[in-house]
Amino acid sequence: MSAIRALGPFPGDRAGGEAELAHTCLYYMALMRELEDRIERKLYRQGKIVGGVYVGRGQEAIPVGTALVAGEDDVLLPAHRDMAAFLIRGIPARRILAQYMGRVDGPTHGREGNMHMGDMKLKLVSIISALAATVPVAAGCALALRYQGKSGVAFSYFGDGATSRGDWHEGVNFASVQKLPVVFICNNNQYAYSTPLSAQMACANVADRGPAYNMPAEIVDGNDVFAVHEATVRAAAHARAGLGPYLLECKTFRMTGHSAHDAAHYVPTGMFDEWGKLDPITRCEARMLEKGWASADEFEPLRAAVRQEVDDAVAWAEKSPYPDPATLLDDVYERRE
Amino acid sequence: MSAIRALGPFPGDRAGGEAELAHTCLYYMALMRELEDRIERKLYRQGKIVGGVYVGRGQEAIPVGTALVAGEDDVLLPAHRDMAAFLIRGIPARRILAQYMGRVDGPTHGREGNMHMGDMKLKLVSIISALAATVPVAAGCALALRYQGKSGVAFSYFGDGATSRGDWHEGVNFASVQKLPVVFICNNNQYAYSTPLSAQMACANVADRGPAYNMPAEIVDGNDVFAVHEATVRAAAHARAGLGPYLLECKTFRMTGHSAHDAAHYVPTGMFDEWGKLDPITRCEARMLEKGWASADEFEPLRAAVRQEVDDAVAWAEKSPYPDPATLLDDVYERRE
Amino acid sequence: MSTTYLEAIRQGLWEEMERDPNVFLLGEDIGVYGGAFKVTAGFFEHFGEKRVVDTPISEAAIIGASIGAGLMGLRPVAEMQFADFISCGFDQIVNFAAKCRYRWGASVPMVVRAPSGGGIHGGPYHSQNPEMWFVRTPGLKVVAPATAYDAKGLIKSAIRDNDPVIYFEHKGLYRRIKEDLPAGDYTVPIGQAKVVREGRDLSIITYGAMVWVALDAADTLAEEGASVEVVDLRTLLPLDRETVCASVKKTAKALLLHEDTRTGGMAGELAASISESVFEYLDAPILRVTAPDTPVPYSPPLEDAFLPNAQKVIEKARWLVRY
Amino acid sequence: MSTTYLEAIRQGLWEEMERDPNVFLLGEDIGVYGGAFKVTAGFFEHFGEKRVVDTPISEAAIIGASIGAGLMGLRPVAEMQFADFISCGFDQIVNFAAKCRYRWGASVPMVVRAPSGGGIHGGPYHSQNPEMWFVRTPGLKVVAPATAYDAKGLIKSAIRDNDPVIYFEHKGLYRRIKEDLPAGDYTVPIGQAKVVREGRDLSIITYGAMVWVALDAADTLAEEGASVEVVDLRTLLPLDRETVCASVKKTAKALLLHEDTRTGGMAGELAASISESVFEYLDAPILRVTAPDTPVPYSPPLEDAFLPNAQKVIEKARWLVRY
Ligand SMILES: Cc1ncc(C[n+]2csc(CCOP(=O)(O)OP(=O)(O)O)c2C)c(N)n1
Ligand SMILES: Cc1ncc(C[n+]2csc(CCOP(=O)(O)OP(=O)(O)O)c2C)c(N)n1
Ligand SMILES: [Mg+2]
Ligand SMILES: [Mg+2]
Repeated sequence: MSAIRALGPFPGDRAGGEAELAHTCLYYMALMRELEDRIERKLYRQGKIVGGVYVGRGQEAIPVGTALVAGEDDVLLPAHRDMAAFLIRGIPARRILAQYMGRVDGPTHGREGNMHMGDMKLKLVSIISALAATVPVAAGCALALRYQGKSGVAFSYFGDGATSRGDWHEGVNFASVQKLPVVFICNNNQYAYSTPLSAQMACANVADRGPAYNMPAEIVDGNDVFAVHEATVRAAAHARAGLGPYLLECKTFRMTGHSAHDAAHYVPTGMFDEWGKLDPITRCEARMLEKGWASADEFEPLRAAVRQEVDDAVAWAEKSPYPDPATLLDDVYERRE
Repeated sequence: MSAIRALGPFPGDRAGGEAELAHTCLYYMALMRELEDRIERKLYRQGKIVGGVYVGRGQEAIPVGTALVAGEDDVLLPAHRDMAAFLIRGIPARRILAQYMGRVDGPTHGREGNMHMGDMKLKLVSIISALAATVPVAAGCALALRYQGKSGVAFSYFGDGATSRGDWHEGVNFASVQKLPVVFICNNNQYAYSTPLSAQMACANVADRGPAYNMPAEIVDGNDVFAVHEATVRAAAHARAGLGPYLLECKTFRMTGHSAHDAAHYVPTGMFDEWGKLDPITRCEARMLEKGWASADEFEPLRAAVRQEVDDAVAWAEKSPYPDPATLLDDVYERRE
Repeated sequence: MSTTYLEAIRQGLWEEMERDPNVFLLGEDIGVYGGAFKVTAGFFEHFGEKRVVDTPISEAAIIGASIGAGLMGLRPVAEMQFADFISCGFDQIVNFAAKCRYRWGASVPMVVRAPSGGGIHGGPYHSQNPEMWFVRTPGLKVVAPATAYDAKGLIKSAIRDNDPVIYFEHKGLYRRIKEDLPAGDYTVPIGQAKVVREGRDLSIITYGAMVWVALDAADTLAEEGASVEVVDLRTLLPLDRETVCASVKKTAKALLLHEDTRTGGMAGELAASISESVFEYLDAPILRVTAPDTPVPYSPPLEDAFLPNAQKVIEKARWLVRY
Repeated sequence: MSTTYLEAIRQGLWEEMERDPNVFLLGEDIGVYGGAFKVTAGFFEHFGEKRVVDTPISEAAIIGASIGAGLMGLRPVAEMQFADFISCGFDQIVNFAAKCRYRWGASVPMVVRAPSGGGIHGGPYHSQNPEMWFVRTPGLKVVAPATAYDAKGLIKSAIRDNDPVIYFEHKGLYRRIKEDLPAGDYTVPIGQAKVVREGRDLSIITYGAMVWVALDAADTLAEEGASVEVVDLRTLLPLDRETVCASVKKTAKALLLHEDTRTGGMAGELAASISESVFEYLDAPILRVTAPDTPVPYSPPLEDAFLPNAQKVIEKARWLVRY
């Protein structure tokens, strides 16, 4: 097997054995890690990233384990620490980097920054900054899928903090009343910016909110990509069967500050160490060895290949020009001939 | 004991035996019924009410059983079928009628209509139309009470339908995270305008939403004023003790259309009959007889006195002039000398 | 057969639903009940629950779900029970729907119907004209028909448009105005104002229910010998500055009229457009007749004083004509 | 000792909290963390959790709770992490807070701090200037200081005001501008514009960060012999029409400048006020320099093209001066 397991936009539609899946998971987690490390620790510090930077370090298993389940009929609405969802869905690293650098070859041609990107051809809906705003939108996508007689499911991503927003409640309630095919995917990384869970919600788990919507809600080890993948398969099957939405609460930890300029002094010392031991990439590799899906000498070449991929992508993105200011006024409305 | 049990604004601060309480409950339920009947069935049809009319027929036990618990430090935020809360808090029927007729002697001097009235001297916050908007406001009132070192509680009223709104979720969540002294009072009358519960929420009870906020949630027979009162005492004590908010779901039924112009054709026949048998006033009287708190011959004089009170109030309100258009521009901002 | 404004909207919706299976409706009490104003009465029975979706009381979800459905290629038409409640789903409109195309090239065909306007003793929360929240938001289209003809033609155009459209329908016009409508399918283009009465001495620029007030005033003024032109904007965004400026160029005087409150109202945008483009042609100050800067009061004498009417228009118009 | 704009806000908040125990702060990450922009750094330590309340991510609850606390006699100051998210608590502001006094005589003293404005490469959701949503809503007060002096004086006035105040603080000014502030307590009255540079040939009316752009432009124009007056509105609602009109009366020419997008922007209201009140004094069209009608783009060349700057002002000003 080659070290690179990129699958193109709709991996969920393909079959593949356990070992193959594991390699694919590992590849995307490693790519997300490398890409975000490069952005946050290198390009940002070099002043090459134009705006803010938010990464999903330590949380890679969540976008990878979920997005790999999604097929062509499914719609993804990722949040701001779900970089792998964009990669898996088919936006290449080089174009993502161009976006971060404000270049014309970013998916939004410089109009938007960082992970604010989407492409309806890939059934990938762009995040907006207002947290949880995509939750009712996901319900609408799911409604459309059912309306169109498709078996697709909407994957709606958000963090623990976003569940405090009114839009979250309205969207989840609407989906549950209408029994819409939505998989709600919460990355519970225990912080929202500097705000710990206990100042965000009075219940212990986001999953404790399931009963309010008569919706199955499952707590998942968010640092175990296989657990996330399995739970997502289960959740998507439920939704696809017309049984209504399903909530996955993936427990994890944000192994960085909120953004590149936040040193996270408010996080009790020790938490980073403790969660560092649960790193999803290391755990994935360990499982692969244990199951005999890979041999130890395969990992370094993979890492090298991923580094190379990101090196190339950076070089490509840096060559991309800035957008022409003459395009400033385009596309506020549909162009009419 | 006199037939009329009006208590002035802060009944919750006073002691009083069971029998006295029962008489008070009965009086306010009868007064609310008579007043709203007059408004909806007479004055509205006579064209004397300027705008829309929404009544709480059949639901009287809820505002009565709750508001009688509230003392001077407590703040009430009634919803649109809680007429008795205004009466109990000290706004007389005649001024309420003046409000419905758009007269200058209404509490808002003609600026507002129907049950849109409040008075911070009475710790009574005006509803706004946007459903559930008062829920976060109630949390803010409760925060202020704690801030000021008072033992008061905020009584936050809403219907089943209002719980679908984002503001409801945000307000309840904020109150629960902050452990604020709020009693949330839901009149679950099973419809929101024409929308039955099943199209409003996927869970069976509003109380099923309690765990989402780690908040005790109790289902109460909303047509039994004594049950409502007892539960409110319990809930208020919980909140006052600093244990956080408490949800009372008072099951009841709206014995009218949504508003005076709605014939409620969408309600299955039989429901009105079925719930008519559970009329809170009849049940209160029956209990009073059973407990020996009243004799059968006391009720007709009470009803007559209430009718007289409303007759007088109507006459008074009809004499009240319309507001002077010259006042149109006043009070958008504080007047500065 | 004369058709009311309300019936015109109904017809437009019905015909579009017949024409295009992707068109569907969602909102509170629009299905079984037929809508608070009965605009969708009979739709549920005819088109079924798939295409007429009763929602919970969740304006943000109604609008958010419309965005999602629009992104997926459907053509949702969302009803706000009253325009006043659009503020409850505000972020979804101004930050999500309005910006999708510019930000990431995604089309969001959707219509939000917003029954607006006063004169029905609805008080502060059932009478507002909140169009300016949207007119100041690039990426949205905003229409406000005054006639049954335009109501039908614009709802059709709004549904066929590939950008999000806020459709303000004036509650006070629902059953008050009627006209004969053409038999077949027709549309009214978004973005085109209309000179609804020609004149030489003064242009009244207005929209929505105030068009009728302007026409009334023009009748009276005509008896006095003043020839008043009335421009009905019909679309507020994108604004047809050409038609407005052409009219002012011709008459040299402009009176701006709206039911919305004054400060930050549509009249400001019109005054700016006029004074930057056709200043040289102006023979008089640009005047405004609008509601004053207060919430909409409930009691009839207060609301009457609040609302613009023909008398208030006539007074300012006379002054302008004589100027 | 020179004080930055950010530090001036901080000082104003701090002094008001020392002065009045009813003043308290609430918002996301304002306590332990000290706020996204560190405006409230150190407050939690000094004033404690009672008076510096970290909230869940719930803008409607933050604003709603502020209303409740204000009704009860406290003086809440709510922070929006970015002005852009104020749309998430919109209904509470425009329908609840704004209308309490008029509707039922209740005072709602509260301040919503809204860090706004572009030029920081924040993209569409961290750069907006949403003041017009509020300027069109009677019952609100809206301020937008341009200087450190006004930032401090206006936050104090806003806190002491008995009506709800939306306080727009421009992120681009936070650390960019400084000045020496007077030692003692002072306030800047809400509702008063200020002529920040006197001139004879042209009035530039503006506010917020654009005041600095106008002053820059005026410097260059002075070298060319044109005498430009700059009016800083400071308060957008209630609008100080007197100062604006007096300036235009004097110079006979008006250039309206704002960072917000054009259509439905503040310039419209100003143009209407000027052309209805001092039309006879005008010697030239009223021109606008504003951002164009698009979302705020992210990439530097696009954002630079989007934002008004001295060059754009100078070009229009030259034309007006020569007119
Ligand atoms: C409505 C809204 N309020 C505030 C913010 C600012 N903000 C951006 S991310 C964030 C924290 C989000 O926490 P969570 O949902 O747990 O996601 P995480 O960042 O932890 O993955 C905040 C407060 C925002 N984007 N939207
Ligand atoms: C945000 C909002 N949307 C819609 C409405 C219109 N409306 C008024 S009352 C009502 C039904 C309310 O139902 P519920 O909360 O159950 O209270 P009930 O009338 O049954 O007592 C609706 C939809 C509103 N007032 N506010
Ligand atoms: Mg989080
Ligand atoms: Mg109900």
